[in-house]
Formats: sequence, C-alpha cells, structure tokens
Amino acid sequence: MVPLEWYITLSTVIFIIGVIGFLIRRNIIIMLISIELMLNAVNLSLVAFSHYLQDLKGQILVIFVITVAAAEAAIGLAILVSLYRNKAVVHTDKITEMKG
Amino acid sequence: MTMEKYVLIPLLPLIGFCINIWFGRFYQEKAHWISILAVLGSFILSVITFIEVLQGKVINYDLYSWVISGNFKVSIGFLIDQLTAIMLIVVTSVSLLVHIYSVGYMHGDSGYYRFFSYLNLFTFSMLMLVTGNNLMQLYFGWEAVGLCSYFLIGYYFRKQSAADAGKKAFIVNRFGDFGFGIGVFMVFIYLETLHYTDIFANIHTLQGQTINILGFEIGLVTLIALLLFCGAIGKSAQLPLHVWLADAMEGPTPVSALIHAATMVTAGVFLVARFNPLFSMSETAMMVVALTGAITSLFAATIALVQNDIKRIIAYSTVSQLGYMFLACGVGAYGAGIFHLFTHAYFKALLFLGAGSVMHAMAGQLDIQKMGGLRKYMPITFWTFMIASVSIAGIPGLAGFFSKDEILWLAYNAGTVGRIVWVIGTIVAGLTAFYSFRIVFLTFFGKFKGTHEEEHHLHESPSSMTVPLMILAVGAISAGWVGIPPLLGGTNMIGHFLEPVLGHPHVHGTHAEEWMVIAISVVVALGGIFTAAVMYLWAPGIPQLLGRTFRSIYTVLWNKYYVDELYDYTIVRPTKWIGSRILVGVTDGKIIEGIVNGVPKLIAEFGERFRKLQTGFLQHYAMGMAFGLFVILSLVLIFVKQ
Amino acid sequence: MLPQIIFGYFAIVTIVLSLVIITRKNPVHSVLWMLVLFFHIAAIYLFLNAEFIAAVQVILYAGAVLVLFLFVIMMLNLKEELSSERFIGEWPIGVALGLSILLFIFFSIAKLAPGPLGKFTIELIQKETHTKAIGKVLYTEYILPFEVASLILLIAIVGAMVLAKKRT
Amino acid sequence: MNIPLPDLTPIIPEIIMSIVTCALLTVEVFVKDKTKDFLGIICIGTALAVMYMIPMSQGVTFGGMFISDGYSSYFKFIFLISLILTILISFKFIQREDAEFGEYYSLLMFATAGMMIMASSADLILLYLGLELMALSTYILAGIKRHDTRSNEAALKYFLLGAFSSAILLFGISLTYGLTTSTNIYQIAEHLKQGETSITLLIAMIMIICAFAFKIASAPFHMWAPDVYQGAPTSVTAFFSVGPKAAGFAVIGRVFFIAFESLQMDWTAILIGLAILTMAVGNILAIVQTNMKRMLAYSSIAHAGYALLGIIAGTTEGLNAVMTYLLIYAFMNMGAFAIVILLEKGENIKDYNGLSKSHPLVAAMMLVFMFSLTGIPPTAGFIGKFNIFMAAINAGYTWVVVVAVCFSAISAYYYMRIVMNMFMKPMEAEAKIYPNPANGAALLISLLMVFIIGIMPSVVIGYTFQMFM
Repeated sequence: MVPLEWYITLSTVIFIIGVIGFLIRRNIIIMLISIELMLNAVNLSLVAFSHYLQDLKGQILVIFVITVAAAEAAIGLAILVSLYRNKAVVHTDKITEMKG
Repeated sequence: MTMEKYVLIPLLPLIGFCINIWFGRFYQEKAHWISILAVLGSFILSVITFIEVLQGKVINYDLYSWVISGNFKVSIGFLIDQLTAIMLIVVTSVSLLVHIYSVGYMHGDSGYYRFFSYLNLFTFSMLMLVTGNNLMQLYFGWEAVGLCSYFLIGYYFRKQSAADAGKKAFIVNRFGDFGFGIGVFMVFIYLETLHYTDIFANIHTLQGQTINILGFEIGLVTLIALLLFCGAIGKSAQLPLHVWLADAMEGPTPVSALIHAATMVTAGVFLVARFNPLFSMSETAMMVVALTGAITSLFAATIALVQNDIKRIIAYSTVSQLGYMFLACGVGAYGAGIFHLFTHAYFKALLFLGAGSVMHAMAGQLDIQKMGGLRKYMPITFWTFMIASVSIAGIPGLAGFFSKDEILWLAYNAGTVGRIVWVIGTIVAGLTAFYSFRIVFLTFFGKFKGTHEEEHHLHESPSSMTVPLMILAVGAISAGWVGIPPLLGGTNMIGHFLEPVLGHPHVHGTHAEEWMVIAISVVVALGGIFTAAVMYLWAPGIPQLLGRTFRSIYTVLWNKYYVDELYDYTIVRPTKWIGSRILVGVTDGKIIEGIVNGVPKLIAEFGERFRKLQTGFLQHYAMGMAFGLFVILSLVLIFVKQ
Repeated sequence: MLPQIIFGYFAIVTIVLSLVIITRKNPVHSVLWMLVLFFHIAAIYLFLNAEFIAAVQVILYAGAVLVLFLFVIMMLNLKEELSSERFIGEWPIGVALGLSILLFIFFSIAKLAPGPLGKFTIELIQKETHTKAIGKVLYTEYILPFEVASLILLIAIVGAMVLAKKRT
Repeated sequence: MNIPLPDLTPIIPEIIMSIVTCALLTVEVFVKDKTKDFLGIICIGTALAVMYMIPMSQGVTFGGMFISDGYSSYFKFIFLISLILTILISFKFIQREDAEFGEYYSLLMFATAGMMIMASSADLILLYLGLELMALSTYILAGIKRHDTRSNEAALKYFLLGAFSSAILLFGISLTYGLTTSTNIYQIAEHLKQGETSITLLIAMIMIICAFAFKIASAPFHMWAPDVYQGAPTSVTAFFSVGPKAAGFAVIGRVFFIAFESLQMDWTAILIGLAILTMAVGNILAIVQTNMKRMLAYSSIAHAGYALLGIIAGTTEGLNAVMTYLLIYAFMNMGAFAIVILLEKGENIKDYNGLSKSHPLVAAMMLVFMFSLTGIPPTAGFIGKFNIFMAAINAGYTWVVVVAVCFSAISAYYYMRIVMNMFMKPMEAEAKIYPNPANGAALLISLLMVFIIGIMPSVVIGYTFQMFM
C-alpha cells in the first residue's frame, strides 16, 4: 500500500512545477498550460485524499474543478485571441502598457 | 415656535449663505438683500431670546444627536443662558451693522455676492459657536469661523499679500487649535461627555488627579485648562500667537470690524468664560491666563504707539483690548471680561468702520501720516470716530470707561497677581488713550498731507456706511451704561445678570480705594490724550525728536518687537532649510508651503520609488503574490516552531 | 512492493513530464506532452479506485481542453516564437520562490494527520460501482454546485463569443 | 429511490437572478440592432425585486450548504446596490465606449449572482464555484472592449493572476479537506476544535488567505488591481472596486470566523500584517498617480486595508463595521466613478483642473465624494471609518488603528489634490460632460446616501440592519 503522503508529495511537486512554469515563462499559452498543471496537481491530491479518507466529496470537487478548468481555458484563450487580434503578441513582456 | 426660534437664529444666516452662493451670480448687485434680511431675522430673534433670558429662562436642549457608536455621541444642541444671550446680541447686532455697511463699502466689487455669502457663513458659524451646548459644536464653530476668516482675509486673493496673510492666519491658528483639539479629546477621555452641563457637573472628579508628562506631575485640571487656553490664544491673537491678526488687516475693512475686532477674536474670551468652572479650579491656569492677557495687552499697546497704518494700529489695539479681557478672566472677573467684550465690540467695530470710511474717502490710503484735516470733509465719520476713541480711552460716561474700570477694580482686589496686572492694565489704559488720539489728531486735525488729487477726491461716505457708524456710536456711548458700578449710582446690571453663569468675585476693597482706582485710570487716560495732543497738535516736532532720541526703542516698536522675524528665523527658516536639504525635490521659496507640502513630498518621493515595483509585467505581479505567500508561510512557520 | 514500484514509475514520469511541459520552446510540444501527462494522471486515478474521474480526465482534459489549446495555437501562427527567448529575465527568482514554497509544504506534509474516515469504503464503492456512487452524491448532496457549474459553462460560452468575435 | 426536493425558499433570489439572466441572453439575440437600454432596465428591476425578496427568503437549505442569514443578506444588499449603480452609470457610457453588447448586462448579473452564492455558501465547494462564477464574469467584463488593447491587457492580467490565485485557493481547500474530511465550514470548525492545529492546516489556511486577499486586492496580492482598473471600461472598474471586493470580505468573514475560528490568533496576526501593508501601499502609491482610475484603484486598495481592521477585530461589532463600511464605500466610490464617467475626459487627474469654473455642480459633487473617501464628517465615509476604528480599538488593537489613522491622514493629500485641482487651478480646456438621467440618478442616490448616512448614521444603518439582519 502506497502511503497517502506520497501522493500528496507528488501532487505538491507538480503544483509547484506549475507555479514555477507560471512564474518564469514568457509565453501566455504556456502560462495557461501551467495553470492546468496546477489544477491537475490539486485534482490528484483531492482524489488521493478522497480515496484514503473513504469519502467522495473530494472526487465531486474534482469534477467541478475539471469543469471550471475547461471554462477557464476557454475564456483565457478567448482573451488571448482578442489580444492577439489587436496587438499580435503572446508574450507577457509585450503587454506592459499600463504600469506604475 | 418654541424651539424653532432658537434654531432659526443660526439657521437664517446659513440659509442666506446657501441662497447667495448658489444663485448669487444671477442677481449680483442685489445679493445683500438676502444676507441682510437673514441677519436681521437673527437679530430680532436674538433680542426676543435675550428678553426671555432676562426673565430668567435658560434653554438647554439637544436638537439632534448624532450617535455614532457606544457612548460617543455628538449632538447639535443649544444652551442659551445669560452668557450666550449677551454673545447673541453682540454677534447679531454687529454683524447686521457690518452687513449694512458693506453695501456701501463693497459696492461695485466683482465678488459682491460671494462676499455677502461668506459674511453670512461666518455669522452662522459664530452663532453655532456661541449657542452650542457641547464642546463638539463649539469646536465645529471654532474651526468654521477660522475657515471663514481664512476666506475673507484672502478675499482679494489676487493680491499676494492678502493670500499670504490668509495662509498665515490659518497656519498660526493650527498651533493653537492643535492644543485645543487635544484638550477637547482629553475632556472626552476623562469625563466621557462633551456636554457643558455634564462636564461641569463632573469636573470636580478630576480635582487632584495628575498626569505624568516627561516626568513632571501636572494637575489634570490645569493641563486641560491650559490646552483649551491654547486654542483661545490662537483665536484671540494673544502672545505668542498674535502675529496673524495684524496681517489679517489685508482683508476688507468690514471683515476686520466684524471678525477681527468684534466677534471671532473674542471667541477665546468666550471659551474661557464658558469654562470658568474649570479654570477657577486651577490657580496655575488662572495665573497663566491673567499674565498672558496683561503682557499681551502691554506689548500690543506699545507696538500700536508708533505704527502708521491706520488699520494695523486698530488691530494692535484689538490685541491689547483682548489681553484686557483675558486679564479680567484670569483674576476671576469673568463678568467684567464679558462686559468689556460687549462694550469693546461696539467701539472697536466703530473704529474699524470709521477707518474704512476714511479709506473709502482716501481711495485705499492707509498711512495716517499722509492724512490730516479730514474733519471738515467727513464730519459724520469724524464725530463717530471721535466718540469711539473717547470711549476706548476710558473717559467717564462712555462705554469703555465702565468696563475698563470694572476690570481694573476687580484686578486690584485679586491678590498679588491682581495687583501686578492692575498696574499693567493702568499703564495700558494710558497708552491706549495716547495711540487712539494719535490716530484722531493725525487723521482729522491739522492740514491735509496727501496729494492734491486725493484732497479733491475727499468726500463723506454714503448713508449706508454712515448710518451704521451712527448706530454704533450710540452703542459706543451707551453700551457701558448697563454696568455702572454702585459707587457711581448704578447697579451693575450686567454683572448681576451674568452672575448665575460666571459668578462674581469677592470684593473687599473700600470705597476710597475704588475711587482711587477710578481716579488713577481717568487721570492716566487724560494724560494719554493730553500727550497725544501735545505731540500731534501743538508741537508736531516732538515725535520725530523722540524717535531720534530713543532710536533703538522706536525701531524695536516699529518692527513689532521683531516677533515676526524671530519666528522667521526660529521656525520658518529651519523648516525651510530642512525642507530644501532633506527633501530631494525642489522646494520653492514659500515657507508655509514647505511645511504644508514637505511631508507629502517625502511620501511622494517614497511612492515614486515604490512605484517602480509595479512594472506592468505580469510575472512580476505573480512573483509578488508568490513572495507574499512565501513570507507569510515562513513567518508563521518560524513563529509556530517556537 | 509492487504498488510502490508502480507508483514510483508514475511519480517519476509525471514529474519529468511536468518539467518537460514548462520548458518546451514550442507550445505545440508542450500541449502534446501534456496529453501524455494527462493519461498518466488518469492512470493514477485508476490506481486510486476512481474510474469515473479517470474517464472524465481523459475525455474532458485530453479530449476537449487540449484540443482547444491546439486550435488556438494553430490559429495564432507562432513562428517567431521558436526564435525568441523562452524565460523571463528573472527566472531564477521564480524558481527559487517556487522551490522555497515547496520546501515549506514538504516540511509540513511529513506530519500529515488526515481527517476522520468517511462511509464510502472501497468495498461499498466497488459494490455500487464508482460512477453510480459519485452520481448519487453529485445529484443529491451537490446538486446546487452542479447547477452553478452549469452557469459557469454558460458564461464560458458567452465569454468566448463576446471576446473572440471579429469586429462587426 | 425517492429524493425529496430541497427547500428552495432561501435560494429564490439567486434562482431569479440566474433565470432572468438566461432569459436576457436569449432575448438579446432578437434585439440586435436596437438600443439595448431596456436590458439594463430589466436588470435593475430584477435587482430591486431580488432586494425586496432577500429579507423574506431566510433559511438553510441543500443540506446546510447554502445559508441565507442576516450576514449574507446584508452582503447581498451591498452587491445589488453596486449592481444597480453600475448599470445606471453604464447606460450611455458603454455606447460611448463602443462596448454595447447585450452580454454586458448578463455578465454583470452573473457576476452578482456569483457573489450572492459566495456570501451564502457554507461549503467550500459551493464557495469555489460561486467565486469562479463571479471571477469568470469579471474577466470577460474587463476585456469587453475587445478592440482596445488596454482592455485586452487588463482582462489578460486579471485572468491569469486570478486563475493563479484560484489554483492556490484550491490547493488550500484540498489540504483542508484532507485534514478534516469535510468541505462544510461548520464541520471543519467542529473538527478543528477537537484536534490540535497542525502545520499543514496552517499552510492550507495561509493559501486560502492569499487567494481571498487577491480578491479584495490586499497587498502584496494587489498588483493586478491598478492595471485592471485602468484598462477596464470605467463602469466595469466601478463595479470591480465594490462588488468583488465586498464578496471577498463576505467569504473572509464567513470562512475565518467559522471554519478557522480555532486559528483566530494566527489569521489575525497575518491579517494585521496584510492590512498595514495594504494601507501603506495603497495610500503611498495613490499620491504619485496621474491617472484618475489608477488613483481610485490605489484608493480602493487602501480602503480594503481599513476594512480589514474590522475583520481583525474578530468581533461581531467588527464584522458589522465591515459591512457598514462596504455599504458606504459602495455609495461614495460609485459616486466618484459616476463623475469620472460623466466627463468626456475624466481619466487624467489634470482633466479636473478648473472643473469648478465650467461645471460647478459636478465639481461640488466630486468634492463631496472626495471628502467622504477621505473620511471627513459629516459625510458617510467618516462614519464608516469611525465604526471600523472603534471596533478595532474595542477589540484591543489600538496600535493598528493609530497606524491606520496616520495612513488615513496621508490619504487626505491625494483626495484633496483632486479638490484643489477642481477649485484652485485654472481651467485648461473646457471640460465636456455627458449628462443623462441614469447617470444623474446614480449620482443623486450616491450623494444622498453619503449625506444621509453621514448625518443620521444610527438611523440609516440601524434601519438597514433591521431590514436585512
């Protein structure tokens, strides 16, 4: 039997990789993918908890997270598309018009 | 129509203000009608109220309570007792006359309606100040009159000196109000109320309590009294915060008469009188009040001796007379102080309005050395000015005599401090007579010293100006008759009237002594007039001779004891120096702006640095969030580990 | 021992895949590696007796979300992407921040004290089948969040239309 | 299998909001080329009806997942107020801005419905979904001027950082779930009371705090706010500065006061740090701004800092003060934004130079709102601040209040600068205004409420509390 801590550790590592990806990549698409990565990590820990706690709430939340992730991806990409139409950039360092 | 009547007293001018400020531009030239009607209404209601109070009615009720939370309650309420009734009469009557006078004086000014609306606003604020039944309302009125004063001093805002004078008045008053604010706060902290009646009912509980400040044990009562007196010093232009009043003469003359002579500046005296139960509990505080008053009055009177600007002389005279009132309060003669406030309001307003009339004729000329012989051009102005001068000089029979004599006599009776201030007071009486008549002789007698054109222009002022002068002259003669001492066959009506609020000091001197005090003051006053007559009528060479002989004294007095310069070097310049050295940005020459803008500039400098963090770069924001998460995590974990 | 070995394989592969995903220059490659990752994660779900979630993971994530990503990437035509810088200038700071947060969480997970056990034992779920068990909870206890989720999807549609519509 | 239908009474307001919004989306298709004002009018009508219904629909339903009590009702009242005012200031403005899509109103309604769900949810799952409902709508709203690069930029920044923060929130929720086997805040609280606090729980709580701090724009999670406020259409900015912020406070109050009650020591300490930093950042950076919307953004950050004091107090008095504060803030801030919208060019602070000469009435109203934002009596802003500060003092956090008062004094500088610009500076160019009845109504409501609450605080606030609590 694999201990619960292993799953949570794995989930944390993926989550942090997602965070790092979000923090260091210039490309907005990859940043979106990083967010998906973070959400997947959360899902992993939720399913693991759910399994070990013998409770289904965690898995219910996973279903909702997946739903929201899909919605988020759709909106995020739509925003990206509308930005690209106006400015033809997909890099965060090109969208610093407003600052201070 | 019971309580509404009292509410209307301050409310009418407020309504007038609102109407004029919003709609004034549509009927520019007729704006005075609304203002005057409003103040007239207040005056009539004040008289009715006064009569009611005379019959023994005292009103104290809360109109509206602004409960915010817990026991912190701020009310709009009215306390109309004998003291308030007198103040109401003073404020509304002088205000009414000044309003009427302004119709002529301000005629043709571009901001005519604005001027009248400010005057109304001021009247409202002042009435709120005197009618309030709690400290918060007093404080509100206090700040509001200050604000109006600031607006009105800087009324000719295109003139740099006027704008500066307004700022100066505002800033100097900040110092006093800072202390006052702390005083109000302490009253609330220790007594948990701001209502006068509750304060006075519970004030004895503070007796004997002390508070430790920097290792000194200071009596709580003394501290609170002195903090409140701080406010009074600022507002009533006493030493060392007197510097703003002379500069405040940059404002239009009616403003000087109303705000800087008759009403606002006496708010300090009103405050001390209102809090007489508090002040009477602390000998130290009383002594400070008395000595501050006495020294200020001597100090200002000596400055007034040598000045040439007609309004500034009268301004210093006001400072001096206010000192007199504080002197009276300081020796426990609150009634006499208020009596003097009452008479002073009329003769001083008359002096200012007379000066305004002279300026009107002289096309704005202020230097009395350039006037002369105006007697025959403007007889009404001359006679009324003369009456005011006689009154302020303390010649028996006129208003000034009775109130001044009452103060001197009660001071004489009030122990060692009393004797000291009596001596000072008597000297000041002589000086007052001298400088008052110096104006009269230089302005109205002798030959005209101005240019030919100016002489051609001389004329008596219009009736809207002369009628108020005549009415005020009646006041300057007769206002004192309400307080004729028993020794001269009167009953000291005003003293008895105010006794329920202000008490009456115990008098143990004999009739002979009282005669002596009266005689000395009269002789000194006549001496002052005589000296003035000698120096400015019969032997005009003497002043110059004296000026040359006592050059140093003359220069010191001419420069007002260098107080302005002292402040400039000790406060203003160091602030400016620090401002220009420490703050990286450019500080322009304005000292006051240095203080006002310095701190924000420093913060802004800080902000400019911080601002660079907000790069507009998305990842930096995300890193900020991650960093925040990291810091919180590390702090909490370190904390929990222990 | 076998479960540990299998878990070890999946753990290493998912971590390596995650690292690969966030470091690829070409977004298309990232997305394709993501696909592989999603299958692995779905396998872990199976491992945890969550068949329905595994299926949803594959259908929704791999089938829908990633296709959406691919569509957009293709649409945006990112040729110059391949020649430009991958990371922001301050990437070491980002990495350091991420790793330090990771350290804190590691430190705490060692002392993980899970909550009380619920009633859905593995036997119960197996008896009832996973999908049915989940469905029962979802459509009774969690019907309200379910409805809210439908609104969220509606917003996603509306939003995508509002934002990505061409200028009319 | 017979499953009883849950009691729907408590959730009727949310149901009505959602149904009307869906209907609007459908109707909007058929009115393509005509004016879309009537959609907004329907929204206002719905909001008013819902506001009327809220006090009547109290109760707990969906197995304790959804709670409609006084607390949530009051917050819903604030959300609806901000919705109504936003729609009022939007009518002509979105036409001017070329952003008049029928979806605009629907999205505002959806965002409000999301906030209402957040305020009522007693379950972290529902809370998360409500939050996403609100967040997704606001991301779209920020970018609704899709031809404007600034609007795109704002939407993108808001979206990416928002998604980032909600991922962090989810991680926190998942850890909390793992430690308590529960997502219901009451069950979490019950479980936490028994066991001792573990470090993992603290980490979970910190992550949840960070995510909520992002929503209320508290430093250092605030950095999205200025850019998003600046880039989004002004009417949307006005909505952002009130609604989502109030929703954030609603969930903070609910989650921390109930679920993490046993950790109060810890989260109070964290929030004190956040509050002070927030006030510092908001006030100091507001001084150096030249753009009106950015300045108002920093000002709203600073106000979040003040409002946090009420949460820090940790008492019912404190929570009540927060609610009052947010209500007052809604009015005064909406008023200020209504003025910005009223002007043709209101984005730059120097656009306000000499406004009192060309439009004295507008300048006077702006003066009132600036006074209120500064907290000068007798405006409502003073009452709000006063209540918050008193609550914090009564809870024993006097030193925090002293700091807050100092920052509040700094804030006077940048608010008064606007006033100075309007009244003292010479006019540069004749400012053009776009008056219209709806905007006028919004201004009038804000102005009246600022004064009425300022002058009769106990009466008005007492009444609202009586109505909704």
